This record gives sequence, structure tokens and C-alpha cells, in this order.
Amino acid sequence: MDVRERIVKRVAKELKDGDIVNLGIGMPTKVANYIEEDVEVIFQSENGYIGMGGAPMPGMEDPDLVNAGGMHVTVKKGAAFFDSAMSFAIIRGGHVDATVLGALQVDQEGNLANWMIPGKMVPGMGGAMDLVVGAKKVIVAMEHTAKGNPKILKKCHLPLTAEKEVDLIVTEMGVFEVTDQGLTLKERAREVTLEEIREATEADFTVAEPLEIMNP
Amino acid sequence: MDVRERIVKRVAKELKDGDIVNLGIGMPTKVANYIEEDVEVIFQSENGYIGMGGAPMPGMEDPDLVNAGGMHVTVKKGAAFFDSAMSFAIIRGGHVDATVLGALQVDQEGNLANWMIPGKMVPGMGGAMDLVVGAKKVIVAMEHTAKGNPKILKKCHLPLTAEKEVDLIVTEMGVFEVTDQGLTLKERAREVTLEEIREATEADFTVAEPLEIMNP
Amino acid sequence: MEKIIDMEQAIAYVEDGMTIMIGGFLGNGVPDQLIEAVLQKGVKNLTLICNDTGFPDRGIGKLVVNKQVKKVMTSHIGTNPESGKQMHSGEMDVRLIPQGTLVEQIRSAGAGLGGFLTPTGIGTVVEEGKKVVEIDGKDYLLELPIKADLALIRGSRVDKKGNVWYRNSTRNFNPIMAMAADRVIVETDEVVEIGEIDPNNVATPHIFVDHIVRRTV
Amino acid sequence: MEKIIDMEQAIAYVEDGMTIMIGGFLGNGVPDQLIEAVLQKGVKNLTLICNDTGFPDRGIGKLVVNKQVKKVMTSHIGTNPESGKQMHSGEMDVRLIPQGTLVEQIRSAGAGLGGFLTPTGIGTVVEEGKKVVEIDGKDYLLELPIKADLALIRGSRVDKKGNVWYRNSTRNFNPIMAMAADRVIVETDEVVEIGEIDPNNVATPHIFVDHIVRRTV
Repeated sequence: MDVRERIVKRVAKELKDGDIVNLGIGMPTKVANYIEEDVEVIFQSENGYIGMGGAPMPGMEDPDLVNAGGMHVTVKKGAAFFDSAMSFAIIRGGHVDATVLGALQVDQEGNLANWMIPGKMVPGMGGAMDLVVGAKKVIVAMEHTAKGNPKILKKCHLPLTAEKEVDLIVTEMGVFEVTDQGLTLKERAREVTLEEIREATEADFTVAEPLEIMNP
Repeated sequence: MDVRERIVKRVAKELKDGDIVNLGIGMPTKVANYIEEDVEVIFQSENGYIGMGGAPMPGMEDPDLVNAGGMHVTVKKGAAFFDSAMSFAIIRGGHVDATVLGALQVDQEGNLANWMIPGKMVPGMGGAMDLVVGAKKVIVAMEHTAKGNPKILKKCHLPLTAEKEVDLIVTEMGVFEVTDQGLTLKERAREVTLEEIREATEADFTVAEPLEIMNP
Repeated sequence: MEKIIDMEQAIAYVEDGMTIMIGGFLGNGVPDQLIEAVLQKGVKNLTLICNDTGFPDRGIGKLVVNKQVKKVMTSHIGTNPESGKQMHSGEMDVRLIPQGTLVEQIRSAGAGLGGFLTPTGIGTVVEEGKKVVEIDGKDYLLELPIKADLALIRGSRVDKKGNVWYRNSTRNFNPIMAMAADRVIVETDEVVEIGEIDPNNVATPHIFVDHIVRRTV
Repeated sequence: MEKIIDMEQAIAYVEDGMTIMIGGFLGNGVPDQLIEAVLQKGVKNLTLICNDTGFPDRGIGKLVVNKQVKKVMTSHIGTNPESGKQMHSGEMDVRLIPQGTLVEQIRSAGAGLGGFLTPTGIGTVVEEGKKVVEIDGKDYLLELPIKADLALIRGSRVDKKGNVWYRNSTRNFNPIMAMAADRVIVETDEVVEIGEIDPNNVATPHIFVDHIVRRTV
């Protein structure tokens, strides 16, 4: 299983039947492909609807229907469209159960940085700041390191997306829960040792007892 | 012509083609009956629509369609319904050109009191406070006196609906404009003398030159 | 999840001391059958949030007459003399709120805002106890969000997923209240299959609706 | 009043230095033909308010590439490298605003509010220069209204009175911007007779729309 597949497969398990979920652009979008058969998740798209489905068959694209990444998608029966003010009322108002986003950095206080690298890459925050503040559960899905450097830090140094809002961090190496006391490693990937995780992680963390195996 | 008919007939002349107008409950509602043939006014109802028409034929009442007074009405072709948040966005946001309301008291600073008499009558303000603050032009339509006592005062003593928002006062005796300098009597009813108006009015006012005749 | 429940199941969610939003405007678009059930259940010490207290013999007003209401946040009580009587006797705490402010406070709660600045009420008794904020030389009142434990709303047509469509002036406060309560029960004239309401014409998206109760004739 | 005008009449309303809202989301629901006309007219020093700056070769982005934009208030410029380049060179003033805050600021202007309190942006650079207000122990940013001289929006179907209906995800910022500009021009795929859009399904009531321009194929 490749690294990204492992991550999104694990994230998918966090989503419960009936959950209203917003998936960020990029890797998080793929979470939709790994949701259990008997679990019905309602996907919210920040550009104005609930009930987002998968990609259309080639040639069946609807020019009036894109996701928040501008890609053509479909909607499921029972979908509902609305304007951006309502969309963000839903997001900021706590009506989204979970959001899954990538990160440049995340730290042991649950701070998240995922929208800019000063002087280098400034795409803008789009809807990310609202999502992270408003969603009941914020799941960061990312590779554990970038070019060998830890991304799970004691303290983010890139500009923040939000303060102390991250609840769960899922990487190819393991799963961390963010609590008021800091990070707890809840699961590790089968072939990775605790020592290897410590080496790849700058943040302090405690280890759950027992430490479960990720995607067993 | 009876007193109230004279008032609403004069108020109707203030409404211009294309104006979006909200009429208060009671006498102001009757203004709709006196609008010139070639003037198309769009009536807004605070309970959630534009394009309000007149009363339905007896037996043709739609149970799902009432005005802000709870009375059955009709809508014109091209009407649009919306929720109360949008209705008051329209009202407070300056999208209503004119509102016509009754008053218990109005004063020379343009203050209006029309929603309660402490210890006696406290119906609540409903949408009146928003309307008076939000409408571009606030027209008070009322009888000049109550049981012989002036209602146009130097200073309102009943609790205010809004401060300095009234633009025009129309009574059966005449028409006053409210300016930053105070009241100006612009028109008088044909059979009423200036002296009689002064006696029935507590507020100071100047008299326009020439003083026109109301509803000539 | 099955959202359609019967009146008995619905009314089990209503308890003494709850804060309840009730949709409607002077009896129009009011969930009367849910109100009737609240009346029959006889729960007490309710805090109601509603545009108006209706009429003594119709809708929300009956709860006032039956002395089930401890406090009401509303824009108008003039059509129900019993509300005024209980206000003056001190039996019921009546908070009169400008209609536009009331609906925006409810929206604010539903939209996760901490409040908003409105020009409405400046220079009036509505200002009392509130913070005045000057923006660009103009004064505004800071008004805070209002939420509820339960919202009882009325929809003209609801699909089995809970998407709601409203007819004519029955919409009023209903879609806004649906955003701002922990539990939302919609009373409807008509339940339709999922997909029968065009997704572009849904006024209350199904995620806001917990339960659907069909009206009985 | 006849609201249907042609592109030439529409574009006469666009002037140098104007503040213009443009609806759409990453090219979806964008009034491209109006944008094309603004491009052809070559007006300069525009301040744009829009969700994103689109793509270099499509929609709003072309105005950036053509250096007609002095300032932009937007939530995302990542799909248009030219926006980033002009931001870094100082040619264009880019104000990045969280999407939910941006749309609420526009609504706030349209709704006559003086601003609102949002938790979004607390503890981030978005906080800079803004007032922080604590409500019930939680911090919020005070965000102010944003209005425009002109809004260019896109509607799927418009009746001759100006009532607008939007299809699918093309709605986005369009109805909100229609509330907050002195003049609103809607570009549409389809003009229908008055009454053809069910009054219950109108998303932008006609009072917000000044002019209607038909798209040409």
C-alpha cells in the first residue's frame, strides 16, 4: 500500500454514519474512496452544497457543478445547493462533523499551518480557516515528514491557519490525538518502530497503552 | 373626503415609479389604494416577500399567504418569497425606498414614538424599528391630534422607535418636512388656516414660501 | 437514519425548562400540531423564542394562556392580550426585540458568529445594557447570538432526507431557526421521496433537520 | 423599467478606479462575457472583490494579467500565478481574507449591519489591525462590511423583472454580491417571462438587479 493510500484509508475510519464531512483539496479528497460500505457520509462542498458524489463518467461532466478545487463532480439524490453565506454558516456554525486537511506544519498544541510560506507560496487561505475553526473534529492528513524534516513540531513557525483546533493527526507512520495535555500516539504503522516515529517527530508526545497497530 | 382618506391620498403621491415600499399596519396599508395608474410601486412585506398585491376575492384566500398584519393578501406576477433574515437584510440594508407608518408622537427632531405606552399598551416593536432605521424615506401618516392633544411635539416623551429618522409627516391638516433645521410646513389643507395648524401643533416649525395646498 | 417519527415520539423530546424556538408569523407557517402536543404534554417553565405570541386561542399563544411559558423572546405580543397581562403581573418575563435583530441573532448562532452590529434600536430602550460600537462615525448596537435546545418548525414539503421547501409567506423564521437549535423537528403538510425537491430549490438543507412529523388532517 | 440591455450598454457603467464585485468560484458561475467586455474596455485601477482570481487565461484572472487591477480582496490566488507575482512585486495590493469572512462581510454591507464577530482568524495574521472582542470567554474578530460600486454576477435563469435562479454550484457568491453593490448587472444563460420562475424558488429577488445581459453563444 502506498503512503498516501495508507493515510486516507486510516482517516476514512474516523468518519461515522451520518457524519457531515468536508474534505480538503488534494490527498484529503481521496478519503471518500475508502469509506465502509455501510457508512453513509454526507459530503459538504464549501462552494455551496451538501451531498457531493464522486467524479462523473467521462463526457458526462456538468459545467455547472464543480467541487471546491474546481473539478467536476456529481451530487447524490437528496443533495441541496445554497449560496456561500449559507455554506460558511454551516461550516463556521459547527454543523460540519469533521474536516480533513493537509498541513505544512502541525504542533503539539494543535496549531495548524497549511496556507502559506512567506515570500514563497501564498495561495490564500480559501475556506480553510473557517473550516478548521468551525468543524467539530479537525483531522490533519499528511506525510509524516517533508524531505526528511519533521512536520509535527513543538511549535509551528509558519503562519497559522488556526490556533489549537487540530484533534487528530494521521500520517503514514501513525496516528496522534491532540489533547489539552499535548500529543498522544495512539497507533503506529506495523513496520515502523516507536523509535523511528520519535526520530521523525519534533513534538513531544506520550504513547497510548496499548499502542494499537494502524490499519491492522 | 374623510380625514384618513385625505392623509393616505397625499402619502400616495410621495411614491414614485419603481419604488420599493413597506406600508405599516392600519391606515398606512390603505395608501396602496391611491397610487396613480401609471406608477408601479413594489410592495415589500416584512414577513418575507416583495410583490404584494391587494386582498383576494372572498373565498379565494390562500392559507399560506398573509401580510405583516396577518391578513390574507395576493401577490403580483414576478413576486419573490424569502425568509425573515433576508427580509430584514432588505429593510435594514437600505433597499426599501420608503416606509409609511403611523405614530403616537413625532417631534421636531424627527424622532418617532409608535410602539408603546408604558404601563398601558406594550404590543412590541415588531419590524418597525428596523424599518424606520433602514428605509431611505420615512413617512409618518397620522391624524394631527389625539383627543385634541398635539402629536407633533417639541420632544417625544413616549419611548422612541428611532432617533431622527422621520423625513415627512402627513396629517389631515398639512404636510411637514423634517430637516436638520427642524420642521417646515410645506402644504396645508385647503380649509385649514395656518393659525389652526399652529394651535394643533406643539412643535416649532417654519412655513414654506409659497405654502402649497394639500391634495389640490 | 429514519427521520420520520410520529407525534408521540416527537413530543418525547420536549421537557420542562427547555428553550424552544417556534417558527411562524402571526399564525402563518406555525407548527400548530406540535404546539398542540406541547400543550397536551403540559411541560412547564419554557423559554420561547418566536416572532410573536400569536393569538390566545391559536398557535403559540395557547402555551402562554396555559401558563407553560416562563420567558419569551419575541418582537410582538400585541395580538395576544394574555401575554401583556402576564408581562405586567410579572408571571412571564417578556423580552421585546426588534424583529430584524431577533432573526439575525438566531442566524448568528446558527452561523457560528459571536454577534453583529446593528443600527436598529440606537437611541431607544433597546439600547439598555448593550455595548454601543462606533464604526465610521455611526453608532451600532452589539447584539449577541440566540440559540435553543429545540426548534419546532413548519415546512410545506419535506423529503424523507429532511430537505425542506416552504410555500409563500410560511417560510419566515422557519429556515433560520432550523440552523440554531440542538434538535430540529419539522411539521409538514407533505412528505415526498428523496429527489422530488429540486436540489436548487431546497430552502432548508437536510443536515439541519433531525425529525419529520406529518400533519394529521 | 426595461432591465434587459446589451453588452455595450452594460459596459458603459464600468469606469476607471471602480470597486467591483465579481461572482463565481474558480471559474464556475462567473460572468465571463461581462469580464471579457471589461477587458476589452481596458478600464484601469480597479478594486476587485471576488472569491478567487481564477486562472491566467480564464475569467477574473485575465483582468489581473492585463494589469487592470490595483487591489483585490479575495480568499485565494493560488490558481493564478500572475496574482502572486504582482503581489510580490507590489504592482497589485492583495488582501487575503478567509472565504467565510469575505462572504459575510459582503452580506453585512447588503444587510445594513455595521459588522460581525467571527472566530475565524483568531491567533493568525488575519487578526492584525483588527479589534478582538471577547464574548462568553471566547475571542472573536470584529470584521467590517464590504460594499462595491458595481457587482457583476452570473445567473442561470432570470425573468424580465430581474428575479434570478441559479443552477447547482454556480450560485456561490452571486446572490450575496447582488445585495451589496450600488449597481448590479446579471449575465444570464436564459431570460424567461415574468412568472416563469416560481416565486418560492427565486434566489435573488428582482429588487437587487438593475440590468440583465444575455450571454451570446
